[in-house]
Amino acid sequence: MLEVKDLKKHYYSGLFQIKVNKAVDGVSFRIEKGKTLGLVGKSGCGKSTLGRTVLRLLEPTEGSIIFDGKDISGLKGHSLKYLGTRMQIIFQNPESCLNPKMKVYDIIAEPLRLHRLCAKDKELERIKELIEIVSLNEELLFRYPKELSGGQLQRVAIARILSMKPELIVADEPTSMLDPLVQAQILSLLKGLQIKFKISFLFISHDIKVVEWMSDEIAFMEKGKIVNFKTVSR
Amino acid sequence: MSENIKMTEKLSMNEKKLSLWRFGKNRLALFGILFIAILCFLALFAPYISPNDPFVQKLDKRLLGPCHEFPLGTDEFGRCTFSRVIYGTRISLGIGILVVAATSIAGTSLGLLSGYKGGLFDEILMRGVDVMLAFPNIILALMIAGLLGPGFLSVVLSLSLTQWPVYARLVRGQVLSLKKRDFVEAARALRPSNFYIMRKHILPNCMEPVIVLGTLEIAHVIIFASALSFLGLGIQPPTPEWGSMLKSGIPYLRTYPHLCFIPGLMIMLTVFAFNFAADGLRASLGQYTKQEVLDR
Amino acid sequence: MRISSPSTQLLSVEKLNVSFKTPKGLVKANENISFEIKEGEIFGLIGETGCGKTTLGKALLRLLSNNARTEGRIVYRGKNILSLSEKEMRNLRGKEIGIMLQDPSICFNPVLSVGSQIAEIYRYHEGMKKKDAEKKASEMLELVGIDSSRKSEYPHQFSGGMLQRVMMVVALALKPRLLIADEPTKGLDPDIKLQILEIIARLVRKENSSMLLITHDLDVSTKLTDRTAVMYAGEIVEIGKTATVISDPKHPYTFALLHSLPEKGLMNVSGQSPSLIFPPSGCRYHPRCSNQLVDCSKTHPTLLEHVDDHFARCLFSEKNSKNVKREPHLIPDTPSPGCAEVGIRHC
Amino acid sequence: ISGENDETAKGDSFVENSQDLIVGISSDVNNWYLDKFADGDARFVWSQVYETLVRLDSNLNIIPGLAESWETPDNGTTWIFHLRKNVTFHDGTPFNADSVVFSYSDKSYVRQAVLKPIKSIEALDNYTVKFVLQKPMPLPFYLTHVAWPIMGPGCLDKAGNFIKPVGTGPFKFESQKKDQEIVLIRNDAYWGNKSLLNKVSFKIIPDPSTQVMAFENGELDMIIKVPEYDVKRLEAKKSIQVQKKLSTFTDFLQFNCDKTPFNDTKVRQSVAYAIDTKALVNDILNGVGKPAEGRPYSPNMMYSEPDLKTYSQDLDKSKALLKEAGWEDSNRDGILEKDGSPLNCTLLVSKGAWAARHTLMAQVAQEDLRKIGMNVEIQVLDEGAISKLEGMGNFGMILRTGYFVWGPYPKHFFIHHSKSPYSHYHNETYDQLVDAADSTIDPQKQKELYYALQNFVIKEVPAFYLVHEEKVVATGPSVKGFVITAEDPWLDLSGVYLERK
Amino acid sequence: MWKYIANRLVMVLIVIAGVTLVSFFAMYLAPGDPAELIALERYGQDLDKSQIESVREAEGLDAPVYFQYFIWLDHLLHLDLGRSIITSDDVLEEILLKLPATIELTVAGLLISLLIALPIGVLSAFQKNILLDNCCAFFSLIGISIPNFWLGILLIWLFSLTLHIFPSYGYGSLSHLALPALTLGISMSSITARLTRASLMEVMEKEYILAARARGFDEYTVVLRHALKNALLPVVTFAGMQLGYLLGGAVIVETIFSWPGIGKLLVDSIFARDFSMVQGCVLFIAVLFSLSSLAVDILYAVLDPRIRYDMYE
Ligand SMILES: Nc1ncnc2c1ncn2[C@@H]1O[C@H](COP(=O)(O)OP(=O)(O)OP(=O)(O)O)[C@@H](O)[C@H]1O
Ligand SMILES: Nc1ncnc2c1ncn2[C@@H]1O[C@H](COP(=O)(O)OP(=O)(O)OP(=O)(O)O)[C@@H](O)[C@H]1O
Ligand SMILES: [Mg+2]
Ligand SMILES: [Mg+2]
Repeated sequence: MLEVKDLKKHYYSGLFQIKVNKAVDGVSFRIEKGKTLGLVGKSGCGKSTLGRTVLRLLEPTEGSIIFDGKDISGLKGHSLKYLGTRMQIIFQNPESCLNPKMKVYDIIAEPLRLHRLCAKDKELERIKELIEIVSLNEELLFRYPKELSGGQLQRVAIARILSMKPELIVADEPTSMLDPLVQAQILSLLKGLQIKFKISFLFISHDIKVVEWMSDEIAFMEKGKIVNFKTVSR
Repeated sequence: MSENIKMTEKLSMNEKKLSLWRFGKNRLALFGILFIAILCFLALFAPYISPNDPFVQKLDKRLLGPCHEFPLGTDEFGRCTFSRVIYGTRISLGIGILVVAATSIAGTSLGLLSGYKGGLFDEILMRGVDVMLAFPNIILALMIAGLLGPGFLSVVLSLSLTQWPVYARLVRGQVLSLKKRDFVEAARALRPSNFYIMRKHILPNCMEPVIVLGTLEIAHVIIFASALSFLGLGIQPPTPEWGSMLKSGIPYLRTYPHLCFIPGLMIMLTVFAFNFAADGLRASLGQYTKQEVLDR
Repeated sequence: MRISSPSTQLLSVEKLNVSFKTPKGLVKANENISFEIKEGEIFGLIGETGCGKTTLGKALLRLLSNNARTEGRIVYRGKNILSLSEKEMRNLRGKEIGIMLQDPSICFNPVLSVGSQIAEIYRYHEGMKKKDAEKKASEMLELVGIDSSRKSEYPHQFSGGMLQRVMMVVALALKPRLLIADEPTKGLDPDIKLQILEIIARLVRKENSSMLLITHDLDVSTKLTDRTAVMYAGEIVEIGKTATVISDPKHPYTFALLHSLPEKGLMNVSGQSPSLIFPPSGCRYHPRCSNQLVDCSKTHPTLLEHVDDHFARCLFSEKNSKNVKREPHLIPDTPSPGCAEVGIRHC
Repeated sequence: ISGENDETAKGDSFVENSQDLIVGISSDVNNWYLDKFADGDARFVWSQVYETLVRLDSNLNIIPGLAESWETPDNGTTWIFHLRKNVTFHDGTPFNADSVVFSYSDKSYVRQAVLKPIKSIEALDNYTVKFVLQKPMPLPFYLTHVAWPIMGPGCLDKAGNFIKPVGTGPFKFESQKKDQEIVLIRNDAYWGNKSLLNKVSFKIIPDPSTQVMAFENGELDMIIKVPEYDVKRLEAKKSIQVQKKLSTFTDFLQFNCDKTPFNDTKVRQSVAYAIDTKALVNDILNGVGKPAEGRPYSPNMMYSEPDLKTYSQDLDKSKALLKEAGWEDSNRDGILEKDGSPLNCTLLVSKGAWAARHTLMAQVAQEDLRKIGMNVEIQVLDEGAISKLEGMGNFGMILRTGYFVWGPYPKHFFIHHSKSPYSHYHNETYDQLVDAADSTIDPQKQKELYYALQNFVIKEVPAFYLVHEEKVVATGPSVKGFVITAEDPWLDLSGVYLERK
Repeated sequence: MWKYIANRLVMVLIVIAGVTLVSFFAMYLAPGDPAELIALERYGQDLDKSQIESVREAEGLDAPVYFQYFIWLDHLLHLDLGRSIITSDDVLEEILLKLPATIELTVAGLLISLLIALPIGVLSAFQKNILLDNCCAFFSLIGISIPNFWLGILLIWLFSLTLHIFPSYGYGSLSHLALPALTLGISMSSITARLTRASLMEVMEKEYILAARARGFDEYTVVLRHALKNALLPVVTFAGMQLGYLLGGAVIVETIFSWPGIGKLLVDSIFARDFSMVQGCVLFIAVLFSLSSLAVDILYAVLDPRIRYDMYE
């Protein structure tokens, strides 16, 4: 499904753009369809950067990203657009990952409208369907994100992504800001979705126990490089 | 039980309503809004409200005190001060709104682009902003108005040319911090056009400070414009403008101080109202420190 | 459980109510909180975000913001903290009760060097000379494993973990009888986390002080504390010896909390944290509870002793366990007309 | 106490009083040398330091100055001046014929701008100077002007650079703080009646109303230009003395006759009918001044025709004239149009304090002209800025006062002469009339020509004359012995002394 | 910190370069041909074309605009701001002549504003007396809203015309300074007071103030040692901006009170259409302002350890 070869991402900074921060420095791995690769490492070792580069939200400095048999590392402009529906990301901080000026309904409907995934008159139906999947209450649809709790927000974020039927989801510490009870809810939701929709996950966390529970294989990262792989036996 | 329902209602009060509620609790802000409304009314219906033609001179009725015919007396040409003050709202509000509209649109778009695009464009624009802001306060406007020659257009132009950087800088700062927020990243993951992200996700989130700033700026612009007129570089007599009315009242300061006091008072109250309104807006849009909101 | 003999009791909180006035309504952050801490004891307080743990910790030292309203009694060594004068309070703070606030990165004055902020305490409270105080500060820093040469640096030059340690030094500088540690390990990498906790525990035990450890990390609580209270929606829902609370939780929330960890099977509990402005009727936990009874949504359960020294606030356990002593914890927490006699404090 | 010039009588009583007079003026002296024109209030200061060959008394009669007498052997082409003896400059050097030659050398402004017809100046002996002109001219009148006085060669250093003002006047230059203050002290070696004052300080306060405030607060002893509005109030105060006198200046609206709409005589005439100069004086100027009604110069000057047919406001006539000229209100907006373009024009007004009344007068004129359908835009500018716009021909009207006026001699007509740099009117008949009038010295002939000129201006209206200026000087309670003169940029402080309480 | 200062210095240089650019090209906003303007001044009213052309050539006005700019810049670097078109005085000399008066006025204004603002700001932030606090807030809002030209006239009316305490115009003594400095000071103090108040209130809400209290310090120590320095930091930065406010305000105040400073020179030159003088004044003021904000930034860096150390490393 996804294969990453020798991926590098360097940040340049300073007045003359000469300081280099090798956030991701030559990383290779693969993820099969419907499987989860866990990614653990210390804070600042480059996990988030890797996740975003894989999605092409950041320009890779070097290396290739092969998604569904196609190298997407060099794609530009319009041809990138189709990736939009197929690969998605969930963020760590539920409070900042939703536009505070949009109502929940519009947040979920946004991808549908942007990619014309659904006829205008079927929109409401589809959204109801989606929030049912993530077990949210319908009455929340017309609230603003500020009026929702962390767990609910994360569910909204998931519902929004599900509307595109993605094949790969990068989950960047999706539960680290949540309480244990809510974390449990979200993790089981994600697991359920994976089984139901055959979604591949790149699951990032620094909590090894969570990653162990979620993943089929775990990659350990240190200073921009993957130092070890471990298969989880069940 | 009924109390419980009321409280639940309050809970379900969404952010917008809460803002309104906070605004409503701020009496000074309400006063501000009310006064602005009155000014707008005066400006719109000046011909119907004012008892006399603000231009017509009655040389035999110069420098009168308040009387039946002239509620606030007459000026050195026997023109009705009251009518002139009322017509003055048109000019002041007009300049304020025009300049703020122009600068906020231009400044916001530039700041938005600059903050979002980054790179060389951003660098150049921000240096440009720095340069504009390196001219203190009203000095650049003074120079431009002086070069263009006096008049309504040149006041509007000179203030517009000098006030836009304030917005550009504010908006750019907002955009830079918004850009780091995950929801923008999330929107980017949908791969829409940059324009879409700016319009849909970034712009709405930086509107609140822009609105507050715009309200404050109206106050500033009104002061600046009347200062220009006061110096003789802005609106020229006989057009009734508060700043120039104030100036032409100076020779009569000893004997008819109200010729200076009334237009000055109008400027102050107007600016006052806009400042209050901005304060109220800022508080109700939650841009205060926690404590200040709780204090209210 | 019997009320402990006065000699061993350091602090007791009786029917503490804290509420915040906000534009959205009254936030009832602490309701009817009653517990006690004995001398030399490490007492844990766990609960989810926003349930009122920090509020409780600050209330003990009267450090809440102006919009807070505190009622009840907090008895520290025979004195009711809530009725002390500001001056007496100052003598208590730092010297008798130390506190480590939740986020160390914002708890230091950014324009004063770390060393001077430690030395200041000695100079102020013990009247030390500047030199001595600074020497003492260096010693203390070394004690928590920070090179004393860094004492002239400023807070922003320290990492989060180091600041936690400095916080600790500051809180323990005057050897308080009681240390309130509010989430001393939040946001730290796992290995540093343990390190810090070990240092704290060591220092506390050395001085034979007591500690109130606020956390939402069950692991930490299990490892360190003698007794634990579990808070939910501003109330204590379970309180007892840590070992018994962990091994045999009497409240479904505690149970769910324990089993929500991945290694314990990631038990899925529906619903979300309740609002503190409009808490659910009856048992606060009932909307999320898997074994709720008809009464749960109507009757507000009291905190009752189920086993020795193990109290819980749950109708279900009440019904199911045989040897519940129908004897409420400390003082019955039926709504009382007011707390006038125990000193109401309006800030 | 009487104002007699009995010096011994006053000698003692003056000892207690510091004889330091403080006078308010509105602009600084920017140059002290003859290569530039002294403008604005600078001339009040010049008139204390420098003196002219010929002088005027307070009623504009010619009297001897530094020249004791003069003659013209050939009816105006050659002029011989006999100089006063025993006069010394402030630096101690004697005043003689050479200094006259020096003062009117061809480097001087006056030679370059006004006295172009001078062929030569020569010293016949130490105290006699001969001026030879290209054509007959009444030269003594010209030499009364304060702005081209006699300067000592000591003004210059050896390299020919100006160092300090050296004149023969009753006061010597002491110090100057730019835009703040000029201090003069008494010239003890003065040839005439020595001043009773020790020191005169001129404080520069540009804003006339500020001047009045300062005067009333006692910060000034004397203000030379009292704003018309304040005259009545000051007059009512017992302690303050206000003196008024019709001066030689007349305010006028000068038209740009090179451009529409004012290239049409009918339009100019209609302006003349539209403006009510009587109301101007009586209402706006509080009765200070005299309505000119188109009369080109003040009646106290030479050859003023008593029976001149002047204008008075007549809006119907005015409108009719405009209609004749083709201006009509076709779109009913109150402003007339011709060939699709509206009747707009600019009116330049000087910001300077020289004539603060102008901004007021301009607004009244504007309102009057609006009544006949002319849209006037007022631009208040500095003198320099006005002359620039004027040079570019970029204006409709200018409100100005007193150009080319010195003494009672009506040189003023030259302003509309084609050769004048300020002229925006070109008419051969007029030019010939002016030339003829200026090159005759026969009083009878002069009179005829000047009468003709006055009638011409009334008929053709190259400019519309509004108000004859009345000069108003106010002196504070301690100032005694001051007598106002009719000539404007001239301040006569002889006989003035202070009596402070 | 050195890096920070170097960084700021580079920025200021860039800004000053920009300022010269703006000052130079602003002149093109004026209607009319500059050569013609100069020629008019030089040769009087009746010009012919050849005179204009000769001026154009002599003044280098026939060269391309950017070339002219560089020549002008070269003159600038040699501290040559040119000569006034009207009086042909040396522009820089004229400005330096007026500088002391402006500095006197602005410094007095600044002092007055701080004298009024700091106590009000501190008082209203600490006094829990709602009425007093509201009064302070209200008056500082009035202060912000009052146009300084009106304030100046009110002061003249009150102190000069009615009470006869201070003179209404002029320069020289302390009593002359009183009204202009008051006008400038009062109108600025309100902003400073507001800022001080807001800043103190914000600081007093900070967790480290709570932490200091938790250490058992008395309120005096908490406020003086922990709050005040932090709270005054933004006030210091603001002092830089204040200078701009002062300079801008000085233009108007100097005009009202006939104060012989740069501001009045600027206004007078604008009316006289003395473009080179206007250009010089504006440029001078802007550069002065930039340099003083640089100084304030450096001061800030010295005061605030977050910048003093490593922030820009
Ligand atoms: N936009 C950026 N510009 C420059 N450097 C960056 C940027 N984003 C991240 N970095 C740097 O790249 C490195 C890796 O950061 P990254 O966010 O990927 O770490 P992480 O493993 O996700 O950490 P955490 O667990 O704290 O989220 C860090 O050193 C960080 O400082
Ligand atoms: N000053 C305050 N004003 C208003 N509400 C407050 C204030 N402080 C706390 N609260 C509210 O009181 C409740 C309890 O907050 P508290 O900080 O005690 O929670 P906590 O258990 O410490 O949470 P966390 O684990 O996130 O630290 C929260 O809902 C919070 O929003
Ligand atoms: Mg990360
Ligand atoms: Mg907390």
